[in-house]
Amino acid sequence: MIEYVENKEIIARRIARFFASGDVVNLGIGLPTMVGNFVPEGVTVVLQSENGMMGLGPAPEKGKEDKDLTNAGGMPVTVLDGGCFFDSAVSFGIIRGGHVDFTVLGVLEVDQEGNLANYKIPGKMVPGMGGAMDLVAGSKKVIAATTHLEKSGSSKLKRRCVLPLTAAHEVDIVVTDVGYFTVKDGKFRLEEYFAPYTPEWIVEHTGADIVVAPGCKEFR
Amino acid sequence: MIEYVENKEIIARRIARFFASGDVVNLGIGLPTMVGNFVPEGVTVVLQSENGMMGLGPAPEKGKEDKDLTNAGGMPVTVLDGGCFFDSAVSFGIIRGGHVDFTVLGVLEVDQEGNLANYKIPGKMVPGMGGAMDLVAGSKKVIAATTHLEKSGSSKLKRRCVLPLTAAHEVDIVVTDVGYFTVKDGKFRLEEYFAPYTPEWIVEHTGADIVVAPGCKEFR
Amino acid sequence: MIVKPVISAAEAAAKVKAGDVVQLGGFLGCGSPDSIIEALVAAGAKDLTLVCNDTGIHNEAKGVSNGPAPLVKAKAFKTMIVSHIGTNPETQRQMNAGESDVRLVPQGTLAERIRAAGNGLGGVLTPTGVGTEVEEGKRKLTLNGKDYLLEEALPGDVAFVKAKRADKAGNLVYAKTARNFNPIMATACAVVIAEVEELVEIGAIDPDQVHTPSIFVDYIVKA
Amino acid sequence: MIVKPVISAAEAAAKVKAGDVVQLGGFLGCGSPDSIIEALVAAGAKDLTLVCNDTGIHNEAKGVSNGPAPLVKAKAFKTMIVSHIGTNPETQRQMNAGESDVRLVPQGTLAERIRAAGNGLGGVLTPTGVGTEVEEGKRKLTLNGKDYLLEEALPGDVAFVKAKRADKAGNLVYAKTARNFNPIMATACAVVIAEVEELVEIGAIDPDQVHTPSIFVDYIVKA
Repeated sequence: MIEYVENKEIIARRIARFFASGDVVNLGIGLPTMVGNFVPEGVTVVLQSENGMMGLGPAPEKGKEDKDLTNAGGMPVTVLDGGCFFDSAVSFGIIRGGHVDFTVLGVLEVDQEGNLANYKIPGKMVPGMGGAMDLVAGSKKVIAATTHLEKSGSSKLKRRCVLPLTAAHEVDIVVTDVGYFTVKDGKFRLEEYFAPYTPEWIVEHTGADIVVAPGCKEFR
Repeated sequence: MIEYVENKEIIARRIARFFASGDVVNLGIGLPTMVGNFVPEGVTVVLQSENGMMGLGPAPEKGKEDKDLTNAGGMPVTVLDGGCFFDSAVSFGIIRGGHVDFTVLGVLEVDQEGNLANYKIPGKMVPGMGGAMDLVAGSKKVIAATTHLEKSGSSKLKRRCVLPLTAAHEVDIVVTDVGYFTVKDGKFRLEEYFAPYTPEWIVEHTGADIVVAPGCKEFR
Repeated sequence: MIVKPVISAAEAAAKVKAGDVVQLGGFLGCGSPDSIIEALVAAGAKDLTLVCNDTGIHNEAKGVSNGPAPLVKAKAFKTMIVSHIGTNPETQRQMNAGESDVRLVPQGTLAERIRAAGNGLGGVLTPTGVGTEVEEGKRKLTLNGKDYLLEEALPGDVAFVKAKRADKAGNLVYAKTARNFNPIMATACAVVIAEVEELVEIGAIDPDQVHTPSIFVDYIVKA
Repeated sequence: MIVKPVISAAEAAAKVKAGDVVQLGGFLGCGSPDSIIEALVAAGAKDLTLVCNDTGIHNEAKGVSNGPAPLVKAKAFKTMIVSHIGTNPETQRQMNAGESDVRLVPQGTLAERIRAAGNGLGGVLTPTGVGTEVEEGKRKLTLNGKDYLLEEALPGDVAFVKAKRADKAGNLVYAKTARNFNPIMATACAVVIAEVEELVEIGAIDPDQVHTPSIFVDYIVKA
């Protein structure tokens, strides 16, 4: 009997392993931002922030904040040597033009068709899409990052999103705290599982059509 | 008996008088470029060059040419204090976006509907439109600058252009070496005449519908 | 070069008429023309349409109210055309209560619509929003087998932008991520007013390093 | 930051395959990647499609042949998509003789089509060319009573651009009017090669003053 315990760190750790040196990556607010902390040594990615910068560095020391230098969440950041700044049209030109290799976003719902919903719960919460629709439509690879189960125990991975979509058929990869999935032929495909969860447990706890990839293995 | 003698300087001199301080002006290659020499003292116009600059200055002294600083004709120029450089998309954003007050262009034919032809004589000469189509479509006021008569003695002002158009219905003002005309209600309207020519002579030597404006006077 | 008038924030605010479409630079308060926003609140601006990335951060507990948030609080906007309101619960309240009309636009589409207005384009074809609610009421075109939405130009009456530095002719240079929507809004509005931190002599800015050419700027406000 | 490979002009020329769409920065020779153009001539490049503002200045009497003119002379192009050929009689000759296919595009439309390709837009709506031969074969749309042509994105296989300065990561800064089409072409092609006059260390370029972000640049050629 495996008990589900939320674990955001494993999600961030696994996602960070997709990147190769030179990849341009946009990390969404919240859980996706954590991914930056787990990029393996020797791998140099370039972080893009849609408010208008390339070469996003770590948060500044307290007292060293620059009012003119924030990330897309409005939080103080720094810029690495070789980074640069640009306006919003250029920023989304970079995004929409396919120059971002990976975008990592949070999820309200994601479904087996690669549809993503993460900007609106009608009548309840309407933060707006911000840059998410462009990021999902434009990036080469879209990674949805989410805990596997709701507090209620129901699966965040759905047969069909019921919330308004952020984009249709654009999600390539879903990483939860139980495993890493690709979206293929209208199904989730389990590529790796994270101990203590097993493929059997994952299939049972996913509210969508799911197959276990032939080479599916444990992630270490 | 008035004899027609080509006089490009009077065209440039008259056109320069349309400008007020602060106007942004684009001058085409050739005759229009001469206009820059006649801007009245006390009037400060900003010259835009569609290859990517604002604040075009005079040609450099011999030996002071900069290979990275040319006008839209590829000739060495200088930049005035307060000028700036930009790329071709920005340059034509400025032009198409209506931020240029006056564009002054040369003419193969111009007609009483405000149509302009100046980029192509099929089968004979096809230089291409360069920036002319955008300049004519986008500038607030379009001034066509031309000698009044061809070498053959026929009028450059036509009832209807027969050459391929650079733009339809965009010309506001035509200045020739005999007078200054507006284009209104499908007719040329003589606003000023240049001695020794008289309104009668001009009407007689214009191959298009033309009226003499009520307040028409001699330009001095 | 022509020297541009330097006016007060209050004079800048007075350029706005009821019903105007006002484009406000800034991204969650970074690069917002704060002095002018304050003056607009003081002037009791009403019935405006806001075009901005967001409606600022409004957090009463923390005492934070940045970007357009003070104007939202003062109910200056009848309509808000923005990409994100998640950091301003007052905007959400006004929207849910039917007190204001909030129109959400994807951020990149917002940028292109503003740029199109400033650049004399009728609109652009973007893949963003295909298959979502953003499609509603829009023309969809297929080019080379790919679907695009036709997004129309979004011009404004007055742009308030914030720059680090201006020369007296109005050439602007922005700082870091405070650039964001400012340069594109400066192209898209009938009247453009730049709030700047530093005002330098004409000739003091390298002409290769100007972000907004002076011809776009009508007035300068010294922050 | 990742350091970009510095290659020779000959190696840059070798990145082009027969049939490629090649975008060449420069405006009547100002801001052209001349070393690479020379290497392309030496490599005997053939059957290319050229995208450029013009085909350079070619004047045998004066011994001038700049921009793409040496490549035109060498008959490297099957197709030329340009705004102006008036300064190159050899282009006119090839066109009239049916030896090459010259497609004239208004300069601002050319800029927007290239930008659209680099920015993930399907195309733009421009008023330029309405009522002229440029309309032929294009969709015309009416928005708010004004006619526009739908001009489609124009991507390329290889862009050769010329910058004043690069850092080793590939951030580019252009000089004066040598900027022209270079920054937009750098966004629009699968492979982007920058010929630069100066190569500096990463960190030596002010991040507010980068004209082309490094991510667009694949290779650097030191002129």
